[in-house]
Amino acid sequence: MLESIQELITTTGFSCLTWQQGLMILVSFILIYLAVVKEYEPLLLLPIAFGVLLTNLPLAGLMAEPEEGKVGGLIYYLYQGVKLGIYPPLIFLGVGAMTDFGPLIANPKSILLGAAAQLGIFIAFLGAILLGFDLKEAASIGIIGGADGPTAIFLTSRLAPHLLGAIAIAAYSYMALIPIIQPPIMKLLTTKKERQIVMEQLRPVSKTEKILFPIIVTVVGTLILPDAGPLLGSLMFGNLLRESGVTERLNKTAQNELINIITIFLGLSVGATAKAEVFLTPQTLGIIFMGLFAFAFSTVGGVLFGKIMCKLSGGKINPLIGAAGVSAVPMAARVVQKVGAEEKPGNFLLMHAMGPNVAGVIGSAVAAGVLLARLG
Amino acid sequence: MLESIQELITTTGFSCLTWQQGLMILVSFILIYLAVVKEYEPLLLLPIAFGVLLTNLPLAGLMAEPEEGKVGGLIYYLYQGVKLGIYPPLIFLGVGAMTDFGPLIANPKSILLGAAAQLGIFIAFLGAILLGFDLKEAASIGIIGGADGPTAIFLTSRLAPHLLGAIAIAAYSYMALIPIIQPPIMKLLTTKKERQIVMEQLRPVSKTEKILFPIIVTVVGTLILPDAGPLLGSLMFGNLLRESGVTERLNKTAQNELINIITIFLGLSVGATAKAEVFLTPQTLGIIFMGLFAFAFSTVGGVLFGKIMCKLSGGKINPLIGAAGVSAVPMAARVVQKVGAEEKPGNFLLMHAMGPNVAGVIGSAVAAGVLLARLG
Amino acid sequence: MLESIQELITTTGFSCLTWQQGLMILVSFILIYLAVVKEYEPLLLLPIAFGVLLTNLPLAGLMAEPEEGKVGGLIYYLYQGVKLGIYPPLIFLGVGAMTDFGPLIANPKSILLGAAAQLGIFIAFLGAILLGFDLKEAASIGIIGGADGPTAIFLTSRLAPHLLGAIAIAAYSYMALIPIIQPPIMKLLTTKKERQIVMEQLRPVSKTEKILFPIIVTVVGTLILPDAGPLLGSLMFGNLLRESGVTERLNKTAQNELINIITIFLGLSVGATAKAEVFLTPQTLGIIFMGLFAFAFSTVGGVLFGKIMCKLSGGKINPLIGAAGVSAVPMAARVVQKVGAEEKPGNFLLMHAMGPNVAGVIGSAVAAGVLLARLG
Amino acid sequence: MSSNFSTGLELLVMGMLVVFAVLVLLMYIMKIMSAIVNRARSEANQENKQPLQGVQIVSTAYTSEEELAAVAAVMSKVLPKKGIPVRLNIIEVKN
Amino acid sequence: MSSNFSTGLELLVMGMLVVFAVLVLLMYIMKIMSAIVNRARSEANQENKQPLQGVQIVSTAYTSEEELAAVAAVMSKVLPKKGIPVRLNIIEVKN
Amino acid sequence: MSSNFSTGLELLVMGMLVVFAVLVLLMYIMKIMSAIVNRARSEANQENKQPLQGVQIVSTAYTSEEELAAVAAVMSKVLPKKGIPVRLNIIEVKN
Ligand code: NA
Ligand code: NA
Ligand code: NA
Repeated sequence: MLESIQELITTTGFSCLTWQQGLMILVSFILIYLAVVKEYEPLLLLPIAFGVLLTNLPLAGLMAEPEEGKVGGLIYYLYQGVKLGIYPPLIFLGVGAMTDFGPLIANPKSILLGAAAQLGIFIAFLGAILLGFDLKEAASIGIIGGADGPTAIFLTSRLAPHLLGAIAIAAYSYMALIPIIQPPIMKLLTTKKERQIVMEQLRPVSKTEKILFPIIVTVVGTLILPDAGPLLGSLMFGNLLRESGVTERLNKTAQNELINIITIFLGLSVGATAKAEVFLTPQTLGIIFMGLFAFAFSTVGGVLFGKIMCKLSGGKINPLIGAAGVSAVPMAARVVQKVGAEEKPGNFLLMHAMGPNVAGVIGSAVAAGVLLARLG
Repeated sequence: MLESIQELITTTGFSCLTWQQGLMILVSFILIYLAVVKEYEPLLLLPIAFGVLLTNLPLAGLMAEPEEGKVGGLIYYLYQGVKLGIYPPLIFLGVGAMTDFGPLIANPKSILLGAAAQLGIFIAFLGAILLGFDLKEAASIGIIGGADGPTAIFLTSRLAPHLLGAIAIAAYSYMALIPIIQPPIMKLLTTKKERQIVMEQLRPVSKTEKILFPIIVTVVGTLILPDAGPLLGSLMFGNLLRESGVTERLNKTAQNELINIITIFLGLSVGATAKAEVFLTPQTLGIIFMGLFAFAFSTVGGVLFGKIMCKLSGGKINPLIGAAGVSAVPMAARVVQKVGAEEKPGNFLLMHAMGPNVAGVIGSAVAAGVLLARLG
Repeated sequence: MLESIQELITTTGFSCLTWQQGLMILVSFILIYLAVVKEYEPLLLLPIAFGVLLTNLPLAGLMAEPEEGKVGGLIYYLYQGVKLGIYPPLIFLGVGAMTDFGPLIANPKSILLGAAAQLGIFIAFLGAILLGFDLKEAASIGIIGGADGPTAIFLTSRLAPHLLGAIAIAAYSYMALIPIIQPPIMKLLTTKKERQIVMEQLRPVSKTEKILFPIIVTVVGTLILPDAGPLLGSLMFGNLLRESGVTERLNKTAQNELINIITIFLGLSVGATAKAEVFLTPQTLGIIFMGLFAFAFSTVGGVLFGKIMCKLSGGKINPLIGAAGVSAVPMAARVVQKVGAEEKPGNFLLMHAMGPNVAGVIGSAVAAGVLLARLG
Repeated sequence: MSSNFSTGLELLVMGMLVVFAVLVLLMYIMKIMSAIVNRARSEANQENKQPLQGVQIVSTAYTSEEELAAVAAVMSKVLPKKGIPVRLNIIEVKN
Repeated sequence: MSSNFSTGLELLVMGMLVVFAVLVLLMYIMKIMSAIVNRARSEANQENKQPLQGVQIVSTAYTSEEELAAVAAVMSKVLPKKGIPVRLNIIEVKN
Repeated sequence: MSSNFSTGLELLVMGMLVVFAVLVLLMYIMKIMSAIVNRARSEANQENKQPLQGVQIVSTAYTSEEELAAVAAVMSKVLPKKGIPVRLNIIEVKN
């Protein structure tokens, strides 16, 4: 009896809690705080944070691999959807169903801003190499600059799954911090006059164009860069479900229940990869640092290209909208709107920023495809 | 650097696009057109079409099998639900939850029309054998005549998975073409007088009968033909969730989110089986031809048996309702209503056609069971 | 031809229906009756009953394991989610999202009643050992006294999967019978005066407390008893999604579509484990008997501890609320309300009973953790 | 192929026979079931529960609720009003 | 079986002990947590946020919204109206 | 690492080139597509279908409907009313 109690005590989690695990539990509390109180992308950060918590409670075995005669843990099974690359495209399916590419179709040039704002990906990739990360790790870190959670998780799960937790946390945190990260850079690189530019109203976009758009992007994007296929294809399929007008049932489910279920599974299991032993390393600091770096340079890329387009268009394009090219839909576009309206009250840049904003999603998927093609 | 670009170019999809793949991409465009513009069963045909598109974009690897150290493609994993026979019964679960068998219970004789209208399955089976298909392939082709997508996919996934794409496309396309295929046959085989028969109003059906019905069908059907169990059982379970009145939550989910999610997965992955090398064969032409044949003969079977029942009942039964026995719920019943109302405005055959219509679903599942039992 | 018919007849289910299977089909009818007409926990009992029916229809093979070159049955695949311990935590995720722990937070002492009402688990465990069950089986039987379906299924799937059907049926049936089982015990163990005690109104609970609660329970519970982690963690994660206020999308999906889909899969596949050969044994009678025993002793434990708390509090606590500690949320709390209001009309015990009631869910998960830790 | 053809022919006959056998059997069981249920009901309460009257149409797969509502509205004008509640599960009729 | 019985007896005692241990610990931590939270709140803003008052009942699994609405309607008459907003998460009471 | 660095540099240049190449190509194809579609439309029916006018904003991920509705209400006052129906898919603007 006493032995039995003693045995039970030695099998409590307390008795074998390492300080590293204790620290990770604190980290999970901070993440929960950021998600719940600061509302940092809570839909993903809260499940991620809870995954971090659960995986660092010793002996609970929620991430345990199955062994001879013993089944694995719940989150281990949920994690298979990340490992096999299933969840991110399904999230993208829902994102596609939620996204209106109309502003991009109305102003095709704005797609270039979505290209330029991928700069941070490659700059941070180089930076991470300099910090000593290997190529695959560096690519996964760089993709944080794509400001696109599913893309970052997809690429990292293929190239450097041991960094998943840190990269996902960095990606979603910085996305939430866009309103703090971007404005100083935007103001630094533009003149007051540029920021006050009022843009022409966008032309209306017909239903036919909206239906053709996802098909074209799928075909062209995947033909040029096959590795971008899973992300682009699912994003565009979701969008086709939305725009076709004949599959409302599927559209509704894709952008609601399906994406919600997958989000819960994805968040929990991505968080659960952040075990103390892999998370509490200097690498994580490097990731957090380079992630910020990536976001900053993506913004720089977008705004500078915005200035070029401003010049070439004879001052018709407000360079601020380049900042929205990082994607982080629709947060970055809102930031553009806010910064623009501060300079010139009543200047409604939001719809013009949505073009680069949604283009940024495509741009990041293409950039991920390039990295996968070379390093995958 | 230049090498690197060169390497990238050789790994673009363009550089290794075969003309067959190009043709398949065109086929996918046609299917998208049929789904979106012509509204041919868009809920399934659009996902199927997109699956055809994605699978024929070279190197994208969405259907790639996992290899040593490399995960498979997204649609490869989604396809497992087809391969393992999971999706079609789950679709049937939702269909059962959406179907009111009341008109069949009110008029049990109409179930015979649902039997007669399976004629096309077996005629086309024979025809496909004559065209040189082997028995399993021929059975899968014949089942197109059941006018039931999930049944066709279920049987084909067990007997001839390499034909899945072509058979699913044929099945859903012809289902959409029912308003064109059936009326001439219906008019050819019936006299004007027969088509003008007005039928007695159906008796009301009690809740108890509706609850007992799915249980009876499951037990009797599966006891006689165990191979029909998965389809009949899940169809009837869905119907029991509907009629029991005590599981509204489950009923609602079965006929909405669950069926929608599975439809997306099923459509995409069935479409993705239609790779150029298996689709662009003379076999596909044979399938398309025999599929039409099957639909036509199922209609013939139903209408002719309707004429017999008309005679035996002393002219109380309008033989047109036999055409609804092919299932294709509720399209075929609508066609009956329309043809009937053309001959005699105000003749409301719809509810009488629903009996054979829903019976046709049961009939096809039983026919599939027979084929599975002999050839599976 | 004749041979062929003969062959088909020998492969009908009728021809090889054993009397045991016939009996099980009758059992499934009784369960359907209880679910639909008597409304015994129909959301789970109806799928379970249909699973029992399908698995006992001979040759339908819905639970067939995959063999060389032959895929398994539908329910075999659905069952993997039970076998791998995936479904019960996901159900708990939804239950957590549906549960308001406010009454427990307002009155923390009531958590002790949720501890005391686990008595039946361990008493029935001992009883089952006396009846000759081995330790793992006995533990699975005892857990019926936890009055918590997912907990019972989770533990049984790990310790004694061959008893799943019987234990799940017993657990859900007795849960539905709570209004019949508990009142006599409650009245026997309490005086009229005790039953008439009116309790003070509960204090309001702030949002912050509600958000901190699931985090605390997860950390403390899992640190002490790691084996309780999967159940407690998912229950509390669901509750955090609910209370955080920033993840409404996920909360809604967890407590609706996700739990509904999993309920269908879980019910069907748990029912399908009840094959004639494993169900029609004396063991099942033992399970049914000991299950009742477990429920009764859990009630006894709760009520007796309620009496102790009544004494210690100077008569401020109505001992009836101890009966709600068995969980079976919210049925047991309703029974308390009803019995209390019979003795003293207008006495509103419901909210006071909810504290022990939801505590009982935590208590059962902890008890399951103890059993898993020692016997798993 | 000739052996395949004879198998096909055999399955054509046998398949249709089995399909009819199962469905005829179902028909009779349905009739028996309805007879029992309705006798039990009419015995138990002859005027207690008013059964839903009249049109029993099917509301089926993939039909939008708006369409249903629209058709229901039309139907309610077409049907004889006897003051008895009529439950309509409508299939919309496309042209 | 006699060895099983002694294990069972042991687990009966130890199991109940552990269950109580965990839940007693939770009880104290809950109390501490509530004390901290409420002190912090009352310090921070003494009349700023009006907490939801009174009845804190649980709306639980598998309950139809109509039932909830119905009971809520009844409850709203029963409860003392002090002009303070009362949030009701009701459990319907079955007879 | 020096070899890694040169690979990184190469990928930086090449990656940006490819991203631009793909997106520039998309831009031109989009322009061609829109030109064809709009010419076809204007030829086919010059006043038949009135296209949705004006503001084309995106309603995006994870946005509550209430927020949308609120912003839409505000927007409808801001926009020029030309008697033409305007469809608004709004992004709410946070401060
Ligand atoms: Na981006
Ligand atoms: Na059919
Ligand atoms: Na319990």
